[in-house]
Amino acid sequence: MHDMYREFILDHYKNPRFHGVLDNADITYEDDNPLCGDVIRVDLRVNGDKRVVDAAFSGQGCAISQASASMLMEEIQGKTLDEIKEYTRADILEMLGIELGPVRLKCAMLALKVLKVGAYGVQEWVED
Amino acid sequence: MHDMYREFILDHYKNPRFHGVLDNADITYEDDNPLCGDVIRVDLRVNGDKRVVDAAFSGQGCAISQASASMLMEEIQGKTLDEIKEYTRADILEMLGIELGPVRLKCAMLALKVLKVGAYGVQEWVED
Amino acid sequence: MEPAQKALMLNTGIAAQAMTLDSASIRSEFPTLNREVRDGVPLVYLDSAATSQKPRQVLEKVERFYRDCNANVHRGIHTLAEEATTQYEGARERIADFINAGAAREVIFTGNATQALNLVAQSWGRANLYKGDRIVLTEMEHHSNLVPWQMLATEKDLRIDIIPVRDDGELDQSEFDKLLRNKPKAVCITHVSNVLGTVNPLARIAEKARSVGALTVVDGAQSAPHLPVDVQALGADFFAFSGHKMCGPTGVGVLWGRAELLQLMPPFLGGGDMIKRVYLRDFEPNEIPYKFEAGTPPIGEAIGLGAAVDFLTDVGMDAIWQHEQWLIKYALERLEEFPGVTVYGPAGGVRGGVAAFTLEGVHPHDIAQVLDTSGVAVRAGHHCAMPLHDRFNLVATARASFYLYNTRDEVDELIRGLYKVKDLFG
Amino acid sequence: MEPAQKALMLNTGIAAQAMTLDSASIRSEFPTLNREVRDGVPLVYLDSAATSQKPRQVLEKVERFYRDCNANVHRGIHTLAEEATTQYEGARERIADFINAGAAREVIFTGNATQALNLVAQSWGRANLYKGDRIVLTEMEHHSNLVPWQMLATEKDLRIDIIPVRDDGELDQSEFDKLLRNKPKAVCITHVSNVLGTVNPLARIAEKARSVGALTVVDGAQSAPHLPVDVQALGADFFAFSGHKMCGPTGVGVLWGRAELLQLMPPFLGGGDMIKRVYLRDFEPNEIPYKFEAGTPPIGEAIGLGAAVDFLTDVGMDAIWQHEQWLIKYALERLEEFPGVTVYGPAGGVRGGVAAFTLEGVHPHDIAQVLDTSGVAVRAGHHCAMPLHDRFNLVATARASFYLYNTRDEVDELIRGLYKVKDLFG
Ligand SMILES: Cc1ncc(COP(=O)(O)O)c(C=O)c1O
Ligand SMILES: Cc1ncc(COP(=O)(O)O)c(C=O)c1O
Repeated sequence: MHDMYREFILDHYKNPRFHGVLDNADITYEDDNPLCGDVIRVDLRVNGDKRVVDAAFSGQGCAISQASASMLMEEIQGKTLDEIKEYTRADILEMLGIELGPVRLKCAMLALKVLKVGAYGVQEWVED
Repeated sequence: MHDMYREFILDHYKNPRFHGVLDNADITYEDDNPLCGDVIRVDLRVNGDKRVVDAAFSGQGCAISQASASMLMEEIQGKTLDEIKEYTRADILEMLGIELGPVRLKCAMLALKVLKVGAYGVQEWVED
Repeated sequence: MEPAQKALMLNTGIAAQAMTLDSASIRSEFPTLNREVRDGVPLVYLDSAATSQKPRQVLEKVERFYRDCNANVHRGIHTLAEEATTQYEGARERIADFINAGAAREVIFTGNATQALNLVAQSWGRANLYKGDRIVLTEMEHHSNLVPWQMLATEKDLRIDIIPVRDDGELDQSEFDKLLRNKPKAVCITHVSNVLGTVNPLARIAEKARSVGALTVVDGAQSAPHLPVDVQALGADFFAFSGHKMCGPTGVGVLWGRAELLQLMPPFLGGGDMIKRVYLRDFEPNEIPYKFEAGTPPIGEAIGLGAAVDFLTDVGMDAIWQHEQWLIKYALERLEEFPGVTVYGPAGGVRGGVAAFTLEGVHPHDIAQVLDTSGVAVRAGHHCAMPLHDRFNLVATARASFYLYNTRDEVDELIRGLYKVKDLFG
Repeated sequence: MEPAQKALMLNTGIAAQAMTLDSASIRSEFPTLNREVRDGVPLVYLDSAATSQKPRQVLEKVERFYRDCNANVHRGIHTLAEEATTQYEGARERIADFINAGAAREVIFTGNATQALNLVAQSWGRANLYKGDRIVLTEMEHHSNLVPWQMLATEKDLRIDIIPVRDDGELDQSEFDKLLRNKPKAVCITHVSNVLGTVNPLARIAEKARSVGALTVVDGAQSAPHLPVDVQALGADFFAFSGHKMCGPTGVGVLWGRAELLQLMPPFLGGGDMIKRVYLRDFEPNEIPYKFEAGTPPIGEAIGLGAAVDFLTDVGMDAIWQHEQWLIKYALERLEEFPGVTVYGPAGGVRGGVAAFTLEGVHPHDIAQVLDTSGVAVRAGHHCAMPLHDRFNLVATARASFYLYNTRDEVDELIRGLYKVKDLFG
C-alpha cells in the first residue's frame, strides 16, 4: 500500500478528531485551496492566557487535507497562541510521517495556513 | 571565389547599366528593403504600344540588389508591359545564375518588385 | 521516416472495431512510455490532455537543430542563419498544410494556445469591439478561452453571453440561437472539451455566427492533436492550439487566422521582427505573420512542432481519431460499470478521448494519488474549467485522457487501480 | 558536472591579459562549433549577440526532461507531474540566484526578452501611467525596448523623451539629467548595447531615476549572458533577458521584478495557471509569479535555461566577462588598423564583446556574405536598432559578436575574411 495512505492517516480521514463547529468561538477562519477544492474552517476558543481550550475544524477535501487538519487540532489542544505561532511545515510533515510532492504539500498545509492566518492575520503566513 | 559574386554580377554592380534618372518618365516607382537598407528606384518611358522605350534605375544597396536591377533594366528594354508582367522570381534567379538564401532573395527581388508595383500597382506583387 | 512509416502502419486485423493503430510500434517511438514510475511499476500515461509524450523523431529533430545549425532567423545571411530560417519557415508551411490553412502566412507562432487566444482578444478584440458589444462564450470553456475575454470585457465594457452546457455534456443549441438574436460580435468556443470530451458541431456554429456577422474564435487545443482539422471547412475565423499537446515541445503554440483579418489587425506585442521600420517615437508594422511575432521566436520549438506534425500525418489523423474512439468507448464501458463511478460528458456517439469522473466517497486527489502507486497517471482537479465544474456542482474530477499510444490494456490498468482506491477508502 | 567543471577551469597562465578561459575545453562542450560550414571550411561563429550556441549539457538536460519525466506542471499529482514541477521550479530558483533576485517568485518565465518588456509596458505601464506622463528611452535601445513603449504611449497619450547617444557611443548623461527635471515615471534602458557594446552605468542611472520617483526598466538581453548581474545592487525595478542568448534554448525569457511591484500589477495575459478562481464572467488572479504565467509555460525550455545558468556559473561570469574584454580589445585593434573600416561604439575601456563596423565601398550584406564563404558568421543589417543607425547616418552595419567560446584565432579569421572582401570589391 502506498505510504501516503498509512493506516493512521486514513483513520484520521475517516474518523476525524475535533471535527465540527464551535459555538462562541473566539477565532474562526476559513480558506480553501481552489486548485482542488479543499476547504478548511478552524474554530478556536482561547482563555485569558491565550491558551487554546477548544479547537475544531470542518470542511471537505482530500484525505491529506482533512487528516492533517484532524492531527493539527489534536496537537494544539492546550497550547498557547505563541506556541502555535512556532508550528512550521516541518511539524506538519512530521505529524503525517510522509514525504509530499509540491501539489499535495498544499493540501497538507491548508489547515496550518487557516490556523495561523486566523490567529495572527495573513502576514504570518508566508508560503515558502 | 564565392559563386554569389561571379564576375558578371560584380561587373553589373561596379558598372551598372541603365543607371540614373529619366526625365519625363511615364512610370516612376521607388521602394526599399528596410532590413538592409537597399533602395531601388525605377523610371520607365513607354510608347503608345505600351512598349518600354527607355528604362533606368537608381538607388543604393548591396551588390545583389544593384546588380539584379542593372540586369533587369537591360532585359526589359523594348519589352511590352504585358511581357514584363510575366517576369517571375525564377527569371531573376536565372539572370543572376546563382542560388540565394531567404534573406538575399529579398535583395535580388527588390528591383522586380519595384518594377511590377510601379507598372501595375501593389496587387500584382505577391511575395511568395 | 521510411522505416517508422512502415512500423506505424495500421493494424487492420481487428474485425469488430474496424481499425486501430499498431500500438506496440507506436509506443516504441516514445521513450517516456518505457519508463517505470518506480521499481517494477511501469508508467501508464493517461494524462495526454494536459500534455502529450514526445516521439523520438521530434526530440531528435530539435536536438539536431541546436547541434547543427542553431542560429537566429530572418535577419541573418550566414549559412547557419539561412538554414535556421529555412527550417523555421518550413515548419510554418507544414503546419499550415496540417490544418489546411489558406497560406503559410496565416500561421502565427506563439508560446502556447493561451497566448494565441490572448492575441485575438487583445489585437482583434481591442480594435473591433466597443462598449456594449456582446461576445458569446460557452460554459465548457477552458480558462484560456474565458479569462482573456473577461479581461477585455472589463476594459471595454462588453457583455458576455454564455451558451449553457446540458446535462448530457452538449451545448444547448437553442440557447445559442437565442443569444444570436443579440447580434454578438464574436463566438469564442472550444472545438473539443478538455473535460467532457464533447466535440462541438463547429461548422454549424460558425455558419450561424457568420449569419449574424459574428466571428468564430476556436480553441483547438484539444482538437488539433486528435482529429483531422480543416480550418477552412470549419468556417472558423481564428483557430488556436498548442504544440505540447500534439507530440511537440513546450514553448510553442499556433494562432491561425484568416489573412484578411490578420492584415487589418494592429500588432499585439512590440519588438524586434514585428516591425518594418522603427523611428524613435514611432514604427511601421511588418507584414503578416511577422507582425505578430515579436522578438526571437521559439525557433527550435517551432521546428519541433513541424516534426510532430510530420509524425502525426504519417500515422494519419483519421487513424488516430478512430483509435481514440475505440479506446474511449471501452473506457466508458468499464468506468460506467464500476460501482460508485460517475462519468461526465456525452454518453456515447462522437466523443473525444477524455473521461472525467468521480468516485463516490473519495476525493479526486486521492484517486489520482493512489492510481499513481500503480503507475497510472491521471489528472485530478478542475482542469482549468472551474465554471464547468460549478455547473455540475463539482469541485474537482479525476480525468483519464488518451492518445495514439494508449491501449485497452492501459484502460484495464486504470480500472484495476480504481479497485485499489476503493479498497483503501471503502 | 564534476569533470566538465574541471575541464572548464581557468587558464591563468597568460601573463599580460590576466585571465582567459581555456577555450579548447570550453569549445568541446558546444557541438555546433565543430561543424564545417561547407566541406573543409570550419565554422567561425561570431554572431552570439543574435543567439548563442548551446553546450551539450543544456541539450542533454532538455532531452532528458522530455524523455524521462515530461508532464505538465503545477496541477498534476502523479509522479511525472511532480518531477516536472520540481525541475521547473528548481530552474526558477537557480535563475533567481544567478541574478541575485530577492526571491524566486520575482522571476517570471516569458517567451523571450521582448515579451518580458511588453509585460512591463502593458501591465505596469497601463495601470500606472496616465495622459501626459513621460517615459525616458535611449537612442541606443533595441526595438524590443522601444516599440512596446511607443505602443503604450499612443494608447495612453504619453510623452517619450530620448537620451541621445554621443559620438563615442556613450549616453549623454547631462541630457539625461535635464530630462529628469520633467519627472518621468520610468526610465527604460538597455544594460549593454547590442550594437555599440556600450555598458551603461546602470546603478548611477537607476539611482537618479529613483530620486525623481521614476522606475528603471532594464533590458538585460546583452548583459545577463556576458557579465555578473546583481539586480539588487543595480537598483533596477525590472530586468528582462532571453534564454537563447545565454546558452539556453529558444522559447524562454525572464522578467525579474521587485515583488512589491509585481504584486500590485494587474495580470498581463489571461488563461490557465494565472488564476486562483474563475467564474463565468470574472476571475481572481493567482499569486506571483504565476499571475504572469498564463497557460502551459515553456517547461522544457525553462529547465534548459536552468542548466545554462548552471553551466555559466561553473565557468564563472567574472571569467567570461574578462575573456570577452580580452577578445574585444584585440578585435578592436585589428579592425581599427584595417584600411577603410570604421568601428562604432566606445573606443576602449569597459565594453561588451560586440563590434559593429562598416567597410568603405562595400555594403554590410556583401561583407557578411563573403565572410560566410570563409565560414565566418557575422550579422549584417540594423540589428533591431534602426534609430541608432539613423543616429550615425547608417542603414546597416556588419557586426561581429563574441562569447565565452570564441578565440583570438577567430578574430584573425575575421580579419583574413575581410581582406577577401576587400579584394573582391576593391
Ligand atoms: C539589447 C537587446 N534587447 C532585446 C533583445 C530581444 O531579445 P529577444 O529577441 O530574445 O526577445 C535583443 C536581442 O535580439 C537585444 O540584443
Ligand atoms: C481546451 C483547452 N484550451 C486551452 C488550453 C491551454 O493550452 P496551453 O496551456 O498550452 O496554452 C488547454 C490545455 O491546457 C485546453 O485543454
